[in-house]
Amino acid sequence: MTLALALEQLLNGLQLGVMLFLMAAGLTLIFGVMGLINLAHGSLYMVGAFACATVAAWTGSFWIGLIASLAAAAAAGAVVELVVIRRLYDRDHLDQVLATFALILMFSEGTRWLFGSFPLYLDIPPLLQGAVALPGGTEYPVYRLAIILAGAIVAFGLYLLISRTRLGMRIRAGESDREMIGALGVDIRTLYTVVFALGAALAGLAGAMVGALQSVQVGMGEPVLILAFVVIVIGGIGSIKGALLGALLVGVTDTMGRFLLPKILALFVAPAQAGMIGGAAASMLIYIVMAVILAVKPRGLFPAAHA
Amino acid sequence: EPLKIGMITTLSGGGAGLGIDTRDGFMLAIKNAGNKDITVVTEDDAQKPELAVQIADKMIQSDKVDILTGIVWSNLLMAVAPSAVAQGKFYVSTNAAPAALAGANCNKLYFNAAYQNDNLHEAMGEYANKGYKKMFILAPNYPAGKDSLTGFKRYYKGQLAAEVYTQVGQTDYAAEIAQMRASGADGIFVFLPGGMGIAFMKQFAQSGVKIPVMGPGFSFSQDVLPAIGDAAVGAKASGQWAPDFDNAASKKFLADFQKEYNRLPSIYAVQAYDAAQLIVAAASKASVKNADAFGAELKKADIQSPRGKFKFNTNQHPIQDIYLTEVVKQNGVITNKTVEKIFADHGDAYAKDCKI
Amino acid sequence: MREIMIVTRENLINLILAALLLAVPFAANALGQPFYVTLATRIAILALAATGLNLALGLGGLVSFGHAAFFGIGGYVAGILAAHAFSGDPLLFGLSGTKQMWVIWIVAVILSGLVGLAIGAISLRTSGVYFIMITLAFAQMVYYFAISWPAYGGEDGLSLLVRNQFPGVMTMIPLNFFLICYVILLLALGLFALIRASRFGTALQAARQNEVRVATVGIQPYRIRLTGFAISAAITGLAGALFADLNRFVSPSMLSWHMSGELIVLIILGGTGRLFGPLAGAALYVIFEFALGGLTERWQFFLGLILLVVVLFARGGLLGLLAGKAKHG
Amino acid sequence: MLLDVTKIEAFYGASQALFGVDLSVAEGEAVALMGRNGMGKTTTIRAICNLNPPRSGAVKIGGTDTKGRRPHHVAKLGIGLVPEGRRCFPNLTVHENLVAAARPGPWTLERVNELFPRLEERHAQMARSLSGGEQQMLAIGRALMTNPRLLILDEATEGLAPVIRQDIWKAIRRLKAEGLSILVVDKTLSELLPVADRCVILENGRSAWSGRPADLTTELQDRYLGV
Amino acid sequence: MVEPVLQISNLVKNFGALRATDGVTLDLRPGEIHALIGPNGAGKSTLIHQICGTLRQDSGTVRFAGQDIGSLGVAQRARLGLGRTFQVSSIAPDFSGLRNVMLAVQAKQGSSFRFFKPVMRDRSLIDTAMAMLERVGLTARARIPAAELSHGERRQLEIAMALALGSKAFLLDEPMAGMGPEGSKSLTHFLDTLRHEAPILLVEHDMDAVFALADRISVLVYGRVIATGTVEEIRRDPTVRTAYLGDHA
Ligand SMILES: Nc1ncnc2c1ncn2[C@@H]1O[C@H](COP(=O)(O)OP(=O)(O)OP(=O)(O)O)[C@@H](O)[C@H]1O
Ligand SMILES: Nc1ncnc2c1ncn2[C@@H]1O[C@H](COP(=O)(O)OP(=O)(O)OP(=O)(O)O)[C@@H](O)[C@H]1O
Ligand SMILES: [Mg+2]
Ligand SMILES: [Mg+2]
Repeated sequence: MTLALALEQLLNGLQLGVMLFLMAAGLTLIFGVMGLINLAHGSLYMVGAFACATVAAWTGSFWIGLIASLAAAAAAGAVVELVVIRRLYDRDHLDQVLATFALILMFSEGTRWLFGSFPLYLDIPPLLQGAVALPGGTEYPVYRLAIILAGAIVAFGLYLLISRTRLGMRIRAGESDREMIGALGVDIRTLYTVVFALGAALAGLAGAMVGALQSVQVGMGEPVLILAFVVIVIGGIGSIKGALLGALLVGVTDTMGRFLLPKILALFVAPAQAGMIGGAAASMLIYIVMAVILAVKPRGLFPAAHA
Repeated sequence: EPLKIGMITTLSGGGAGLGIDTRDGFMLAIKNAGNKDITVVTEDDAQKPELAVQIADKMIQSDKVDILTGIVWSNLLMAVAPSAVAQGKFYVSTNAAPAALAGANCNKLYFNAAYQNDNLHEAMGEYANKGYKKMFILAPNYPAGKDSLTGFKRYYKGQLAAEVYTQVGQTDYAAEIAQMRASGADGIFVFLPGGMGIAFMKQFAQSGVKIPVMGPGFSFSQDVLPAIGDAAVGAKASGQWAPDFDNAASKKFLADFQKEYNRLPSIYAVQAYDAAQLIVAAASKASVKNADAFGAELKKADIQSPRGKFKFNTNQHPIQDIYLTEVVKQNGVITNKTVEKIFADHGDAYAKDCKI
Repeated sequence: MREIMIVTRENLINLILAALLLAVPFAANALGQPFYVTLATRIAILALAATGLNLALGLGGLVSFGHAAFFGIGGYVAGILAAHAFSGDPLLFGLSGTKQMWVIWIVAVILSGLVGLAIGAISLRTSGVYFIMITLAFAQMVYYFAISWPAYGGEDGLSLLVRNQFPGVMTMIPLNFFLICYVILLLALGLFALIRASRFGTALQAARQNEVRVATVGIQPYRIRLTGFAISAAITGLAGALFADLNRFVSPSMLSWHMSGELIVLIILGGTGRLFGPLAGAALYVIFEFALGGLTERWQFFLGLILLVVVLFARGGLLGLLAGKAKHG
Repeated sequence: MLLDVTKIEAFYGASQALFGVDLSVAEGEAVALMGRNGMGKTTTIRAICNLNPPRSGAVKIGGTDTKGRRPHHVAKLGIGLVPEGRRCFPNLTVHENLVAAARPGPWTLERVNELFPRLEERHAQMARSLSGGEQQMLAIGRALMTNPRLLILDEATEGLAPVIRQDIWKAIRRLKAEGLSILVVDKTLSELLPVADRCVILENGRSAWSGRPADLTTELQDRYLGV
Repeated sequence: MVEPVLQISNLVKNFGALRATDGVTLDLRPGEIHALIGPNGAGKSTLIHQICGTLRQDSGTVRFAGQDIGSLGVAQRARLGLGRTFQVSSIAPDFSGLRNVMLAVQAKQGSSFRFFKPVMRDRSLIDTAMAMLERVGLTARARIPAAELSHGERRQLEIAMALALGSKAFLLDEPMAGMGPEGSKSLTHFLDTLRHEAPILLVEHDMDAVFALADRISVLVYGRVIATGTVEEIRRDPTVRTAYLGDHA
């Protein structure tokens, strides 16, 4: 194992972290800031990916597809908010769980109804194809660098939106007391529809961007959902900074675990055994990390000043 | 004499593509047979073992089916098949073929019309002996993944650069690809079914790493190829069938399937098609109520398989030829082209333990 | 128990539910449709598992998103003990496996209770959504462990081939096995009712409503919750053991987060914190799943639609709809 | 009339809380809404803001009927509410609480800070961790920042230190002097009566008495307010 | 001099840069009502929190009934006999008032790990709880869900719970808040009798009540006790007048 490889893996870990953040960004907004448990977040992610793949296939342009993913996910989000979510804000979390669980079923099956059962094709745009040489000599895929950039922009934009704008304040105010913010003259209903649509659009964007690197298929949102929740909770709910750092931590832990655990174990047992046990341990690793963090800091790494 | 078949397969959720090909291939053969006595009930297992068991119970207890078939996944098969045969029903597998049912725990009522799980991996191990000195092998960390690498190693004689097990359902392979680059391997064998394979191939193509990739046939089957796109071109795989097979049965199957469903069939469709052909053939000779006679007829495997030669081993798993295929782009369609035969009349390593 | 004896609308509905669950299998059996017995058994077992969760979630407000861990542990206890009994290999410390259900039940209850105690001890340091996620994390650990641990089948699971035994009962006969499950369900519901009305239950419910208040009267909410969580885990574990015997099969899917989610859904569907909520929810869910699955390949879509309608328009779940708001004395 | 409430009835679920309340506030007027605990003062205010829309009767603000309007519309008609129990946004800082719903007008951050210097000291602190009195000031400041035509104060001096209470009454008098219309609910009659131009007393959800403070005899006080 | 029931010395609590209590020393003697007054944000509630254990002090000691309780948890302190009410009422909203008080009774009996006997048939719980409710005048409203009680009634309920605990000292954080003149009057009367049961540390802004009830008054300003004395002493104290009382003296 060379230093260059270790560094590359570290970069991979950071990159995975940013990707996780991109996937979690919409959820941070909806869950962390609006206080709504939205299990259907993964479905919106899927909607974005499918919209992008379909439109990219029609038009031949990934970029138009990307815009379509934003539009489709935002529209889906707005409809969902208007029809379902709106009635759930002042219910307890359990009703939100059930309703959005129901939405997952409907979205998954609905998507299959529309698009069929086979994975769709979605490729990286020519502009971002291939790899570039990094200082140190290793090659690194351009597209992954683009994801890092996109993640950083989203993180920064969200941070500004939530903590620096009046819109952000109103959203947070609405989370703690919807009635009161309304009584002060803020149209919180419309505001929440907009925010939900925005969160959905972010999910859709992530679905499209990550979908081009992974696979666009029904059910693609579910693993994302769990990971995104893990990320947000580790970071501390409601904190954009926490979500970003949580994502990086998960990304690095996961990558380094996958990379190093088998190697370490190989010092003690046969390589095949080490591979299996190490692989098993690596898949549990982020959950172990999460449990440890929550056991020590019960409100995440960066407990936002929230009730 | 009436014969009732219960098909349990995955028709909803992420893995539905495979189940739909299975069902369609199967029903094509049933339709072609035109035997009014044969009825098929189909239900969706949603890829959940518990649901599969519930459906199996219903089919056995209420629908009173004689034969069960259709399950795609090993873990669902393990939930259904052992208890179905324990209740005296036939099970004819259209895909899943765990080692656990091929050796000492084989059963007279259990047939596998597809392969034994290890077969395609063994073939790639054999193929890799020609020209690859140092292989990097990778599979998900679950029984089928372990069987896969075990099968590969059973035939591969060269050196292993690394043997890596990834998380089931993993979608990002940057860390593994970096290791591949650094490992000095001259060939890569991956077993990553479904979405995992799509993600891996796309990311591998982006990485700039230029090591030949190979895998078992279903990693590059028609259900995933369109989604991988050009990134798959050039990959080598092993398979018992490819769309370009030059025999009458294959051509007829291909034409019929495309006419009926307006798409290219995958290997799952072929396997299910053959399973249905096997049942139809046996039903014309014996009554399913007479298990011994029906089983004997099934075992004769008197069918024209698109795969060409096909017969059953002592453990009622196939003996068949296995080919090397390559992913190519022909007229804008990405598909598999047959390159050469790797194994002729290949059985499996477990048959010797089976005492039927 | 007095609360249960009084004829209220809810108690009447409960009685009808219990009677229906008993009557349907007998009718199905008489009509030569043994599969419906199996379906009823499934309902009873899922209701039992959800009753366990209901104790933590409904009474204690502890939204565990990891109860699949206990369900699966119960299942694997049954699977592993039976497998060892079948193969004759000793299990631990020279102890052999067993095919006796009651031994399996005891082991399942104790083991899942102990694991519940351990998971709870750490998880209960957190609250709210953090609690939801940390319980999920533990369940995921168990899940991935089971998937990649080859000894007992890993992802492929473990087959029991034939049902375990119960003295004097032919368990392979569906109706017999149903009756076993039914009796256990009723016992668990009785236990739930007793606990809910007891001092412990009072403290547990009060801790849900106002943790600080419970502490300021001198009761440590942590201990109360931990005990409640462990009992809850034990009941769900017992259900897992029965589920393994129903399917004659265990696999990691019993441990997956979908399972945890499904248990929560059953409870909300029936009515959170209601004695018969889990049964009502399980019956509704299983029947929908079964009936829709037979009607259309798109059944998941319609199942989702129905769940959505229930949550939007039938507040308080099925029992809330039928019996009105819950009373807390 | 700036605010005109006629014969409103309101319910909590099935139970009726208001049985016909009449109330009006003219431009520049300060009206005291009084009554024992549980007589419906808060409910009346909630009905005016459409937080708890009346089932019958009418609420007009500046001539506009509020029927069917959502609370934020009503607020924009010129109502500034300081609710019972303060209800500051706990997860926002003092500063954010003030500006989140601010609307342009004579009341600015500077003026509010001048009115309550304590808020300026604590401007970056989360409202959750403010002391009770600080929260009360924040709630008043927050309502002023929306630049209302009618300020509604529901128990705005509850839980405050006597000096602060005096400050708040001073502030209320100042606001009144500046011409702001005020509807105020409070327990301390000694402070309330001098400020009010008119009093309305509720009993069991009905307007029971209305008139000038001077006419509120001790006998009436004893009967309706239990003093 | 009699031994104080509660003795606080040099209690300090920081919130970041803010020192909420700054070396508070205070005691509570048997039979007395010791009023704690001070401007908003002076640290009165923070002090109560530290005495009860809902906040942990940064330094200083809390002695109660002859033992150092500074490191005990909330529940342990409560069991030693610290009964409190909250500035914002704190009750179990779904339970009836009766069951709220029964919770306190069962805690007092030290028996929350009983799983089988239904509480609603447990006369030892019900009778004691009803007696407490009667003392605060809530008998008629005993079986109504606490959520539906009015503001004032909830305060009474909290006091009933503190009574049920058989508290050796009461810590009341603004019990008069939100009560009308009538309610304040009757509560004042009640507290006057309650002092014979156990001493009361009373945080209150209602000066009429404080002056009527208090044996001693301590004034907390910016986390420090600036004065302790009888009603008359405090009323006359010029610093207290400017810091807190204003014209209300
Ligand atoms: N959320 C509620 N649900 C049911 N009834 C309520 C609710 N809030 C208030 N009430 C009832 O409505 C009536 C009027 O209450 P309201 O709060 O308007 O009185 P108030 O005059 O403001 O009293 P206070 O001086 O105590 O603030 C009371 O009988 C009260 O019990
Ligand atoms: N958790 C906290 N974090 C930061 N500051 C806090 C916290 N809790 C209280 N404070 C601050 O400590 C000071 C004392 O607060 P406390 O609630 O004890 O005041 P109080 O004397 O009870 O006031 P009031 O009479 O208004 O209730 C206040 O300035 C408050 O803002
Ligand atoms: Mg009021
Ligand atoms: Mg205070």
